[in-house]
Amino acid sequence: MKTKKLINDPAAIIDEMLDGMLAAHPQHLMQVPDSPRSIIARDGPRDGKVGLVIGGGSGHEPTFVGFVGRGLADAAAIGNVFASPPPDPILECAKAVDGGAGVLFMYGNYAGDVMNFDMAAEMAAMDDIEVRTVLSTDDVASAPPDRRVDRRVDRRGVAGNFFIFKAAGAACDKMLDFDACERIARKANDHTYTMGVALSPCSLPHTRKPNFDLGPDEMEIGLGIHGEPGVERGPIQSADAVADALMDRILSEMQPSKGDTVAVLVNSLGSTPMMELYLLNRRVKQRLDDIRVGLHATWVGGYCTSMEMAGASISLHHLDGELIEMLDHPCDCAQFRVG
Amino acid sequence: MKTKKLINDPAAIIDEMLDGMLAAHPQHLMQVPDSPRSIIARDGPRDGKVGLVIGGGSGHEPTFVGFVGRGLADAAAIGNVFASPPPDPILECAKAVDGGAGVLFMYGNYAGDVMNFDMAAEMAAMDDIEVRTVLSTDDVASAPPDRRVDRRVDRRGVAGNFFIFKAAGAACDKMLDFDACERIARKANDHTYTMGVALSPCSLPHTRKPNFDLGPDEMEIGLGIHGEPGVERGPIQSADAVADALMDRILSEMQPSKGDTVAVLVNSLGSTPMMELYLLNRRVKQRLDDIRVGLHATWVGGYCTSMEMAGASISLHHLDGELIEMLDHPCDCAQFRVG
Amino acid sequence: MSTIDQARLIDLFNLMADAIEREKDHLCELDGAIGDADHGVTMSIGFSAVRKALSEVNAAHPTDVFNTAAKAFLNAVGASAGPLYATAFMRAGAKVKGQTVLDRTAVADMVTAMADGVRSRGKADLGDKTMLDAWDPAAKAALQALEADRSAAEILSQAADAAEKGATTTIDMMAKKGRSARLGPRSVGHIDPGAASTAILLRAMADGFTAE
Amino acid sequence: MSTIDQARLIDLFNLMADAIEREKDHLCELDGAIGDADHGVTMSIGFSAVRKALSEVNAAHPTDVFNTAAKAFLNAVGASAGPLYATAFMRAGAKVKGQTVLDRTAVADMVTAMADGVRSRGKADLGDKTMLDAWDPAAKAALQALEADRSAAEILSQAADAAEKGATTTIDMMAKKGRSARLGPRSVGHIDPGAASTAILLRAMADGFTAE
Ligand SMILES: Nc1ncnc2c1ncn2[C@@H]1O[C@H](COP(=O)(O)OP(=O)(O)O)[C@@H](O)[C@H]1O
Ligand SMILES: Nc1ncnc2c1ncn2[C@@H]1O[C@H](COP(=O)(O)OP(=O)(O)O)[C@@H](O)[C@H]1O
Ligand SMILES: [Mg+2]
Ligand SMILES: [Mg+2]
Ligand SMILES: [Mg+2]
Ligand SMILES: [Mg+2]
Repeated sequence: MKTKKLINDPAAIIDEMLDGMLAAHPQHLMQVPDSPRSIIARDGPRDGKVGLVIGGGSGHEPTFVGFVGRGLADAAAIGNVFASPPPDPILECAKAVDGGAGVLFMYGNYAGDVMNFDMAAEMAAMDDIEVRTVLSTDDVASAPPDRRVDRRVDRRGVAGNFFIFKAAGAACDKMLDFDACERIARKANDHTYTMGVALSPCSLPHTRKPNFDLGPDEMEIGLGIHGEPGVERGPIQSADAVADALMDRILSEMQPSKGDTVAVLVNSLGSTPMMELYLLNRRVKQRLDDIRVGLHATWVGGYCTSMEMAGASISLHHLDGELIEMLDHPCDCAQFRVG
Repeated sequence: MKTKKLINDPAAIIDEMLDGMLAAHPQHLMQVPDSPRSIIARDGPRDGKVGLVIGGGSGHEPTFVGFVGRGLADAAAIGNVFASPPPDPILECAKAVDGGAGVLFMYGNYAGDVMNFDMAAEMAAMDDIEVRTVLSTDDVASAPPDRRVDRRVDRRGVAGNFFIFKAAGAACDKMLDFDACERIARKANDHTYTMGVALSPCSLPHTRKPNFDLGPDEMEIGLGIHGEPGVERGPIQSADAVADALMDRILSEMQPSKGDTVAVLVNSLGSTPMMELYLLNRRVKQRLDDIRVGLHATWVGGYCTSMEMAGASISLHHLDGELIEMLDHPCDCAQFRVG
Repeated sequence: MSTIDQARLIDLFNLMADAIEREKDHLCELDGAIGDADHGVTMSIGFSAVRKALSEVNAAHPTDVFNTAAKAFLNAVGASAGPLYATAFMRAGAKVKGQTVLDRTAVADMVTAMADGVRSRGKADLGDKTMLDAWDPAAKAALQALEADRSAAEILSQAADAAEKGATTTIDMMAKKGRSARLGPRSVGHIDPGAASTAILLRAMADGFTAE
Repeated sequence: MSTIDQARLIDLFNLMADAIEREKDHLCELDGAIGDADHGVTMSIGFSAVRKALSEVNAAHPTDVFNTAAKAFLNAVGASAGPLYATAFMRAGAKVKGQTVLDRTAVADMVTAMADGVRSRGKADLGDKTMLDAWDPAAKAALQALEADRSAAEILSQAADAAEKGATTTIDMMAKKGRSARLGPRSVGHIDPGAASTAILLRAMADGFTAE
């Protein structure tokens, strides 16, 4: 059976989606002339500010375009469904947001994104734009802790992007210098841990076929946001047991001390409703209370989705004074606001 | 096949969900002591202000609790899944938000809600709280235009609640008197039109069985947000064709003139992702442009859901100067902010 | 036994709870066809709460049982069923106030009071395709049986028969009240779930009463 | 015909596009097992763009064809496949720059240049379970065939044979690059989708060349 979708011609889906986004959020967003897949914040890029370009494949809405705006990303380069954008629209983003203070590229650590963004960075260098790259690698399920030389190099970036981009966007908006922005971006990534669970697949608009198979009573822990297989498959469990499984692994890596403070994101992969997310969050809070870890802020909803995939992820952002300052710094994006 | 859900004991689901909400949004929300299903805005109710109590069954998150906060609803009474709350928690809400200027009850027009809220209103009267009720009846699919004596009395309230509650909440927050608040609430309802389409069912946590059947290539236009049958069932169509079908009916009732202004909500019923919502929004914008109707603001996302139901609705809020003022008035809720 | 004291009444409520538990899925299916598929769940939540409340209450009179059941049911469920059945139970309790055992007259009164409660709470007319279309014939049958000098058991079982017939008549009706009213002609051809649960409850009482 | 001019090269690209269209679902399935299920869609989008661009271009030399194809492919798809195949095409174009027809030496050069492009863009090692495990043996086979004085057609068909074998060897490999690297041991037992598309493309070229 093919997945039902409200779409037109799949070949036009990304451009039509962007039309709909621009129609909905004209105060926040604009397209680079002649480069429609390069989405720029109307209010954000400015002289002397480090520019922040994020991006990646489509299908994760509101990631990435929803996080473009004053105080967060200056631009997003948009790819096809689950496919990195090519270098050209990335380069156009870099050009559009360059304020002479350097441009940060931030995106999830996927081979395709790395190749395309690196090509764009080389092209930007030829235009005298200095680009540095900070990858997000928050998915603790995507490589075991013992398999990293450079601590987390093998890992994917998933919903924790939310915190990582937020910190970097704040640093840029505060007009910190390039070194400081890069340092804070890396620190935010080092301090962010995500783990997810999937209950049912999504499907590409072009095929409308489930992109993986899962038995009628099965769930998969650690599955990627594009349906990449995870670390463990088993019978579906209660919300509390699932939250515990995710929290156990996150906490064992994060190693928080009593009295530490975190921010939490309980994220829907798509069709898992808020009711279930709040059940998970209830258990997250219990677990944090148990170990006397304080809660600075919590977000619950669909922030980094995989179209209609069922499942959820939990992200913990391990805060210090600086990261709290970045998290609380105001931002005003089409689908996300703080302050 | 049973729907997969991340839940614990279904009997405890609402109370656990509320625990998770309170844990996530402590700055915005609190429970009435000894009445956990009565959720109050931390900052909102105050002396001399008309109190606004909304509520209804669960399963539509972020409706209703997500709209509790300064500038919008002062309280929400929460029922079981798809079931009106009983009178007691509604009464406790009324007591908690009463500032001596009257209390407005606002909720979707469903027999169960009407009975329970009316009982609560009678009980409140015994406590010398003056209650008036404004039902939302924005679902144009739920009764034909010719079948209404009192124009829209037979109709359901659905996603258009978003605009209707917003206007009333602003009126209350501006400290307008009871008559004015009631008048604006009614006007907002009269000016709001919603029509939806469902592609696949949701299921109750207790049964995990699909609450209606739809063929693998079928969609249903006008279906209710609890799975109540709609007005027309047929083969699934393109996003543009579906948007047109919904807009045709909405516009034929709304009868906008060239130069009028509207606000738009493109709402997911649950598992329909933002990508598809933006495709619909693209067409909505084209249709408005065609008839020279201006766009004041647009929201795209899951605002009034039916758990994991697939489908979407389009709501148009037909604005005048007063309604624009109400819509733009700041509000700060757990899952919704303006200004 | 031909009368009902407070302990017996508690037994009957427990039997109703058992019957609802058995018919829960069926009631959800009926509600799925023309409503929101939850009537069985709602009735089950409600009667679990009633069972629990009655196991804890110290009831001196049938009225206390009715009032306890009404309050527990209403607060556990809300929905449409909550106010309707709670009002029915409350009216029954008010009607037999002061009586320690319910004789055949009181049993007939109980049924008619319940029907009145549903009517005044829901403000439906006969033929609107609601539970009233089961309660109203049940009340009439109870009164007829009373006038025909039937026993309490017979009064209840004739009320249950009439409720079942009444529920069946809802199949051909077009809904004018409640959630299914929005379907117009598409509501025809389905039994009203509330009428079905009414028949189940009355049958459970009648069977329980006769069995003992 | 034993050489390839720019028109012939466009024909070959169109044949590759046809083959991708046929194998699209299969490639998605392969990618579904250890990746994100889109490789067939990506290749199809890319080759549709290539076909369109080549139908509009005014190419004087094979190099122009390669460069046009590279640019169209890259800009249409991004993803992993985009930079890898685009770099492969670009390198082939650079290698045969100035030549108006590709003789057997140029055909072998073309295959090795493509393999070099994939290697330098992806920085994978042999055995990492990527398309390089098809490209590398293909390049070696092409060189061997050239040294063994084979015709251009034979060079291509031996490269395709080697790519197919190479793709098959990825089944037993554990992925170390690309999306599937995160699966560790769970990536074993599946063919790498990029290696599979490489074999498809080389086979389409070889068959197309021979057929004419
Ligand atoms: N106004 C009314 N008068 C009498 N019965 C009603 C009325 N409205 C609804 N009902 C009954 O309520 C039943 C539905 O109950 P239930 O499913 O528990 O509530 P909800 O509609 O809130 O989901 C209907 O089948 C009908 O019998
Ligand atoms: N570093 C690399 N070197 C060579 N090939 C690679 C590399 N990374 C990925 N690939 C190839 O790309 C293929 C996947 O392509 P595709 O599905 O189009 O991209 P994506 O992974 O972005 O969805 C893999 O099967 C593999 O052959
Ligand atoms: Mg991909
Ligand atoms: Mg209900
Ligand atoms: Mg119901
Ligand atoms: Mg792929």
